[in-house]
Amino acid sequence: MSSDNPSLPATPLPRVGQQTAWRDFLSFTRQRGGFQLGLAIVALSLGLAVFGPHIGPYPTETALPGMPLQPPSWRHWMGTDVSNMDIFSRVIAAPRIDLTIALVSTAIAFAGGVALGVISGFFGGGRGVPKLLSEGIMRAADIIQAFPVFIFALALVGFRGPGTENVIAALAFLNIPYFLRITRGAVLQVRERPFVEAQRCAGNSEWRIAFVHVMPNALTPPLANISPTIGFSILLTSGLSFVGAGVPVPTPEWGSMIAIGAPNMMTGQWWTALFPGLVLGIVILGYALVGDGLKEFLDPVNKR
Amino acid sequence: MAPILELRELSVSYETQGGARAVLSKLSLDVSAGEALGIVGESGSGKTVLVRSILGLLDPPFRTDHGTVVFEGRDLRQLDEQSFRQLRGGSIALTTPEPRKHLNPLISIGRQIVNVLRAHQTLAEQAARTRTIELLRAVGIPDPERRLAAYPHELSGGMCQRVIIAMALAHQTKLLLVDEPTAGLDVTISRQILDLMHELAVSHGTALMLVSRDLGVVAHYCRRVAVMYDGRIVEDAPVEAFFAGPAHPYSRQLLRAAAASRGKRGAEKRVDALAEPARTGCPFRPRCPVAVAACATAVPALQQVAAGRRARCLRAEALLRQELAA
Amino acid sequence: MAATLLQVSDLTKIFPVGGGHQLKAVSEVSFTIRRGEALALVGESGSGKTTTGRCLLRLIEPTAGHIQFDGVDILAQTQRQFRALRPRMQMVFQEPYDSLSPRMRVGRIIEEPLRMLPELDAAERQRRALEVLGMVRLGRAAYDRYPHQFSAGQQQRIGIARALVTRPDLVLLDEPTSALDVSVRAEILDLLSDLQAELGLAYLFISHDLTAVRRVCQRVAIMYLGRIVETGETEQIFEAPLHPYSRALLSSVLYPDPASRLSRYVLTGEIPSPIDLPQGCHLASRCPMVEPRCRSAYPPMDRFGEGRSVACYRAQEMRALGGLTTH
Amino acid sequence: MSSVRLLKYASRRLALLPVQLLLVSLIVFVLVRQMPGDPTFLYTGPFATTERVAEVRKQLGLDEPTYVQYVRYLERIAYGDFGLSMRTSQPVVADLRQRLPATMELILYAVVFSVLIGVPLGVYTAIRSKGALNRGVFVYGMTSGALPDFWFALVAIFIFFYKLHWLPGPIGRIDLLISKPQNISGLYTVDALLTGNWPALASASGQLVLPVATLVFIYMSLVLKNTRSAMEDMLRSEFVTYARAAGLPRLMQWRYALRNAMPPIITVTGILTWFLLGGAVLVETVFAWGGLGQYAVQSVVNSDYAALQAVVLFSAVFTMVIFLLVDLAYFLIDPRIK
Repeated sequence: MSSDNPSLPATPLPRVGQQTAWRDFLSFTRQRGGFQLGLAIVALSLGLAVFGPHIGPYPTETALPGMPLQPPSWRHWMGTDVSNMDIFSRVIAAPRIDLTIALVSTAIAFAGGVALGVISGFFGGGRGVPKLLSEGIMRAADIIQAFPVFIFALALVGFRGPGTENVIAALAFLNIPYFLRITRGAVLQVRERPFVEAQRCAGNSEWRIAFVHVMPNALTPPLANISPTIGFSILLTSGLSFVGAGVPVPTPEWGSMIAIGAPNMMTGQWWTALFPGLVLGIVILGYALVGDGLKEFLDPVNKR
Repeated sequence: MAPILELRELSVSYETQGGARAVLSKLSLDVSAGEALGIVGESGSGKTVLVRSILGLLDPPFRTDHGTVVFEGRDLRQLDEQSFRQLRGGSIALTTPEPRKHLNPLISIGRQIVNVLRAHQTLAEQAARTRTIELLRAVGIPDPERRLAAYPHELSGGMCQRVIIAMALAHQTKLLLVDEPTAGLDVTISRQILDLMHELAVSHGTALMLVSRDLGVVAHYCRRVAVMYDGRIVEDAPVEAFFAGPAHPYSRQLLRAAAASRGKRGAEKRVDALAEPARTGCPFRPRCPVAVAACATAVPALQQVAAGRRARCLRAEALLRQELAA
Repeated sequence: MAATLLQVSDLTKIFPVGGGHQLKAVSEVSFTIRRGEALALVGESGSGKTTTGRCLLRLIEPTAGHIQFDGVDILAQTQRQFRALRPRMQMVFQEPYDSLSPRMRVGRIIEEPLRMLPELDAAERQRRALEVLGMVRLGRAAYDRYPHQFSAGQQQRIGIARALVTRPDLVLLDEPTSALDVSVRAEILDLLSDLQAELGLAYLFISHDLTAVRRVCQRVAIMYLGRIVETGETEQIFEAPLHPYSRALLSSVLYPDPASRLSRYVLTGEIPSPIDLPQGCHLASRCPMVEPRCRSAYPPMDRFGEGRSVACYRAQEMRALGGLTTH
Repeated sequence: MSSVRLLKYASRRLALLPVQLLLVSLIVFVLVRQMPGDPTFLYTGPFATTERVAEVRKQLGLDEPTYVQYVRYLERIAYGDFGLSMRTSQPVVADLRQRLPATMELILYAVVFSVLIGVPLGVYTAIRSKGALNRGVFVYGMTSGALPDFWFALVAIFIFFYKLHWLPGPIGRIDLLISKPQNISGLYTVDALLTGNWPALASASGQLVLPVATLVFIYMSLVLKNTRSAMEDMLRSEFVTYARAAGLPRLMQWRYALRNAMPPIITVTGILTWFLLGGAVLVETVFAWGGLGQYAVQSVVNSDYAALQAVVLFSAVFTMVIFLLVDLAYFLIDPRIK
């Protein structure tokens, strides 16, 4: 075993139960500033999704009296937009819709992608109906991924009409092949490991082996990709809303706020689009950081 | 004969998050010119790290903390990168286990050998090609002219090992480090490879340092054997004397384990063969059937126990006497 | 003489490899295992020994042939019917860690095969699991732990415990020590020998490690490119093999004793590709004893004394070469 | 010898293309049928008589079974008939032909610069795994992936156009006062260069800077990160370690590693192009670029279904061609592929 690479003496350290896993996680987190930052951002974004629309100083969907396009001040921390709506209140209210879309669509994509990934990975190379199923799933995924993501999302929403449900459906649909591939890749590796054959010797049926024995061991990669996918979905939602194909105005949503502010950027009212985009970027960064951290934490190679 | 390689108190550690862990502990060893030395050890004994540290190939998290590696009078650890590079693949060469993984998969084997030749001497392309064909023929690859264009995936494991040997012996190699020569090869093929390696080494006057977990290989292809346990040499003896009766209890366990028949266990104390090395005292103590209280106090020194034999055990002489009596 | 437990006749497995080519991994392999007997299936890569083993447990469906287990033709059964026999035929795998479900506790891993015996209740399953843990010299404490908390040798013992929990008649040992270090390997081999004697188990021991085979098995079958070339009592074959391939293989073994010099018997070249093998003896291209008839038809298995068979036209002449050991 | 091998492989790979096209067209066909309500009303208006509706349905072929409609649809696209755009009242094909070069010019420059900067930077940071540049690249990699490209474009416009006046504003591909270069390839910079039309070249280049810089900044990290990790893997590989043990010079070790890192780098370049086709949609919108992306957006906003359908179909075909090229390049590099 030590033949190909100099390696450490294999010392199986005692690691019992959940408590140690939790302690491992804490000590891992303590050593990584980026991961901590990511967790903080994610927590904050989730908090705002729940409370954001209620804690802002001004209403989020109605114009205030007075001059529009006020620059940032003590009264309006991020200024006001062309309809004289308070940008700060709207920016912190936006996670409600953006995160709902991202979380729901990612959850659907995860469930669908993992299930299909297990089937296509485990039964690929077999025979009969399961093999056909597996092949069919893969071909379908190939074809869906032949379309550039944003264009396909745009088209889905374009044909079905704008609206939150349609954005969720589009994102879920687009992300299924992604989780499918990740899961399938992991399943293809796990299925070659001898414990699968051992389960056959133990009299398990193929479906039971696939979902009871193989799937739990193939979940790490798709789990680690949940967080970045949420970030990516937020990005896509804002992009769709930016061109008017996503969340309709005046619902506070980062992409549509940037769209509202876009013309003002060329005439010098920089705060209109800058702040929503900056917050959007920070939130996505947070989800990416959490994803990277989890990937590293869950990767057995990095353990010790 | 004067040694060409002298390791003195070589210490290598592995950096982990929980602090450094010793992989080699003050390891001292000589290899004489033209001799065949076998290094035996199990996983984690540090034998592969030993090979890599001689060639200066250890990257972080491995770190050489201490000691000297003197080759032909020069301390390799003080050598600049350029001179060391000339030495690698020149005077000191390496053969690896799982040869196919160690060849560049996207370049033809002819080109790879030519690259090695030209890294060490100024050689025109045509001359390098001619020399490559000679080398391939010398290592018994049939139809070498045609094989120049072959890629590693088109060759069997045995053929890839021959290519590696051809590269290793392309120059005036003084010392050939052979890492696990039989890993990943079938029985009949590995025997062919060992014969070839042995033959070439003898005809070139090359010293062999053969690292293996297989005691059979060492018994048949080496003159001297050094046993490693937990980063240390625990026994160093001529092959005949060693296999007739080892002086260290670990060597005795290894030998008994490798035998084709079970043998009698005798009245020996039952011990846990899987126990971890001890952190204080003699590291082998938890697995040792003949340990005494004194073994817990300090790591025993590697002492002369008979002519040309050293062992790191307080009870070595007692063991040897018993063995000789039996 | 004990009763026949397993009888394999003319077992053949062909894999299509595309382009109309065939890989005949196993061709017309026949052998028997008696109750309580350990038979070794020995060969180099491509010999078909692993495929043969997989076919016996129907992890791979053979192309042709018959397998009788305790009088039952198992190939005539559906996979569902065969499940009733599975508890009596179990398997130990090569990679100790990888053959255990990493996210299950040892107790659950060992009890998993007992799902096939629905008459056992939870308490009885646990009792059985603890019993086999004891047999493989792991304590009760192992029951609640995870596989990664054990060393490779201990993991392999867990694998053995799992194979024994259904109280099988036959255990297939697939290179059980190849991934282990020398001293651990000896532990496992000795444990396997002890268990065989205690429980009256029959083993099919698949291995390329010839010293391990010699240490454990009473009989040996040597395979080359999908065919059994020689079978017989272990010591007989190791002392004086009669097939040129067996002789070359066994004379390549390096015993850990510098004084043991075997008379070398060297074949030319390397093992050819197992795809589209020509008719005739598979060794013909490498054999120093080759004759024209070797290339036209595969030699039949001829009997040479009690339990000894060799598939070589010139086995008689091989006998004249005498034993392998020279002093 | 090797060209025969390539031809064989290429023809086998090309044979897949029709099947893929068929499936893609099927998806688009299904997509179009996602439209809420009856498309007939788009043509008749909401207050048409029942007879009128039936007549239009018949004209549109909507009274026939679905599979017949699909076959009709295939026939039409086989003849390049994508219908009329309701917004421009032109045949969709003519619209596409007009707008395609704009998008291609944008993507071409973005790919070229991403590779020219990303690959060397990735290789360098893999070899030198410490230092300020490495930390900078790490931070860049994290942030660039998180920022929305359309927002980045707006901020860039604010800084370089509004504040600094260094670069022209978002008014399309060329200054309104400068005449377009003679149409040869459709790429303004190339055509201007070929015809020696220097004012057009200067203006077209200037207009390109911000959109291309935006795309490169946002999407180059894909190339950079993948190059670095592929290169790191290869530098750690057994064969590079062995090359070191055999005394090959550093440069040669790096060449061994880079050559083996090429397949993933080529793949990621393909993925980058695929991504850029999507990314260009938003950036084009910001810069009023007048390319395919902006056309797609306008089609969505104006419910111009014929146009939208054609863009989607084209983008998929474009992707398939890109990945076909990636496969061929892969094949040329790796002798192990049969």
